[in-house]
Amino acid sequence: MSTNPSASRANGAKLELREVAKAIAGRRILEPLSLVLEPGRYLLLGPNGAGKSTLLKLLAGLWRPSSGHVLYRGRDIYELDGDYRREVALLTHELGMYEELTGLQNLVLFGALYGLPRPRARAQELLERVGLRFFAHERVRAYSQGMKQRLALAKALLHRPRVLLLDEPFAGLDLRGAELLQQILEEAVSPGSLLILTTHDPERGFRIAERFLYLERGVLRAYGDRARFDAEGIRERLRGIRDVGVF
Amino acid sequence: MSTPKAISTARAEERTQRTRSSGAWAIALVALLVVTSLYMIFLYAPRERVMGDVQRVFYIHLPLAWNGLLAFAVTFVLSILYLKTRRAGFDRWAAASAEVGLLFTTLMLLTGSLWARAAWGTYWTWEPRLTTAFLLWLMYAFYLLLRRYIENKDKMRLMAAVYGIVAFINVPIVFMSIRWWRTLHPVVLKSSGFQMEPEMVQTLLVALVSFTVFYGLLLWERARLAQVEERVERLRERIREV
Amino acid sequence: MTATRAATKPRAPGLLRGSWLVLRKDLVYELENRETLAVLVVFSLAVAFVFAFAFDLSGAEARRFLPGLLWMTFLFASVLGFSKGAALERRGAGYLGLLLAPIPKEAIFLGKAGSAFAFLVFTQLFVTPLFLVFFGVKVGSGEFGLLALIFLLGSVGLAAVGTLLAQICQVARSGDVLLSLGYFPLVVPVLIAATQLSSAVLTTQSLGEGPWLQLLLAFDLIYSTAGWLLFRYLVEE
Amino acid sequence: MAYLFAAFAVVWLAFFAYNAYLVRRLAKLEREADLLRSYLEERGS
Repeated sequence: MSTNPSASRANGAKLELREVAKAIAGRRILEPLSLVLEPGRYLLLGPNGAGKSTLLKLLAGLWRPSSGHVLYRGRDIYELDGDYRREVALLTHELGMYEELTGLQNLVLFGALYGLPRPRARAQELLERVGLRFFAHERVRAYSQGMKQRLALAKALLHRPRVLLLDEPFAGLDLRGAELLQQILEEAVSPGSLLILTTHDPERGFRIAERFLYLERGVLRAYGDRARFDAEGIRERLRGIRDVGVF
Repeated sequence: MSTPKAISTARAEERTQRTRSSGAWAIALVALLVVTSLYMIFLYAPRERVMGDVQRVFYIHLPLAWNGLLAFAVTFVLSILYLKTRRAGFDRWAAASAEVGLLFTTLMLLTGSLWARAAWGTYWTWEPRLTTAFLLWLMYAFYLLLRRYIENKDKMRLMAAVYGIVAFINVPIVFMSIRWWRTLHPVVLKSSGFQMEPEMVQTLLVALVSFTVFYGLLLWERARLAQVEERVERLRERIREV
Repeated sequence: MTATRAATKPRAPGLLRGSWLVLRKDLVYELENRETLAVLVVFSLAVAFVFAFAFDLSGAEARRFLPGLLWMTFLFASVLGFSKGAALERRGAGYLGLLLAPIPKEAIFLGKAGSAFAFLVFTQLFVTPLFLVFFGVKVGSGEFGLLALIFLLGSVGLAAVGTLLAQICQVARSGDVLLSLGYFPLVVPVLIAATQLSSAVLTTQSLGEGPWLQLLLAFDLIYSTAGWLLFRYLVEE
Repeated sequence: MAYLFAAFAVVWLAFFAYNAYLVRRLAKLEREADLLRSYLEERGS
């Protein structure tokens, strides 16, 4: 009834945070945050320990907020449960797959878990796309870091998610890998879907994203478009911190 | 400048005073109960005809057993409440109750064993109640051990709550299975075959009440200790952040 | 119409399909790597060897002691199986993938318990004939059927408790040690009921008297339900 | 009679020891809490 394409914008992947806060073992990682994320592409920036990964895990429904709610199209994601999780993908530095299985086996397994009608064909298609076709039958344990990263990306795209959350997708990728990632994201992100990625490299990030969110110590300090980013001088604030950072 | 500090010192003093005065009340109550129950156990209750004076161990043994079980039941209920509400207070009291319950169970095993030596001539027998108590002891020792071995406090509370529930569910199953196991074998020893006279029942009731009060006091103290522990932890955390 | 919609948004797997996928994953994994099975086989052989030396049994005596020895072996082997199963999810953070997938959390419990059950049954299939041969005990086909029933019922209870407890212990330091500490007191009823039933079968060719079968069934039911209801708290962050 | 005496002694000693342990730890922690608090207040002012 509401699946016709012209309404896709209005019916897009909209996420809403209502006073969402997270504390882990008594430590406050994210202060209460209210925010509406319309369909589009966002860059999540901030120094190490600002709460970026935590925010992504909360949005993915992997971590439960200590207080507040995350709404997807106006409904609590914990109420939607599986119906939400099959719309979302999260890419983190953890593989989230089985190292002793082959790349193909992993993708077929997760394809089935996401209820794809023909998981094998889809898995092969994606392996081809991320350039792992010749490594499909090799165990993931033997993959290099960059290959694991690409496999994780393939897994994230398997079920054509409408909410795509990427935590440091460029880390560990070489130049070619980064270009490929950028290309794939261009195609994968359909209108009406929502993409959020964190990175330490705003230049590269802005080639994909059009808006940004800036977190510091669990508080959203600034958000807006590219012009706003330049005006706020966030690049300078990040640069000072980046040098001490891990990357 | 110095006002906040003065206020906080005053508050601390007030707190210690309140603790001290309620502590004095508690000590008076405990003393009263101890004296009364000792009087009743040793002088008021008549000498048991078959077993003799050793039977008097029963007046502390049974309350210990009863309160051990009560303590674990409290842990069970609080664990469920913790899972429902995620309030750290429930978890704190659940853990406190398990620790006090473990102490009671330990003492129950010791007194039971001494009684067994006097009455049956052996320190240990695989009698259903003793065996159940022994398994109970193992389970709750594990509960406390588990809490120390998980770093992440939130995780630790969740895991402990689930185990607190699972362990208590197991109590009736273990008891029934061991009872059936033993009764299907030839019965060698028969316990508690003596007649209860009215004075004995009264003594037992007083002892039961006294031990339940002790349980409550120890529980309260233990939970308070845990609360202060957490407070110190938080303060340290704040200092680290500064 | 419906076809195109089904193609664009596939239905997420339900409880049964989800559990089956998790279970099948463990089986495929095992076929590829044969980690757990290898451990179980070597362990059982070593235990059989030790028992044969420690208890020099034969004839009626062997019949009397065999159930206890068998169940002790199953118990220890199952602990190995559970910690292997938990370790498999830890490496590469496979759990993360399962938690993100749109399957019910209960399906993860059922799947993991199912695979633990499968490994237990395999161990029993391997160990029982071995012990029968080593201790020179002959079993008729009627007895065999009854033993199989007991073993299956016992394994359900062990798998449910073990899966729950392995999940609890895997977030702890030295979780494997803790697992065995917490596991044995909990499964005492299974141990008692199953050995009683097995002895009855070996000595009287029947399930004997006493409420043991009911106890085993009740245990299975209670712990499957408990695992079902509590597991989602264990995987939550 | 000796067993009776032993049983009572064990129980009361254990209660007493546990209680003493709790009280001592509580006092120590309260002192530490006050110390940390005053340190924080000095830093804050």
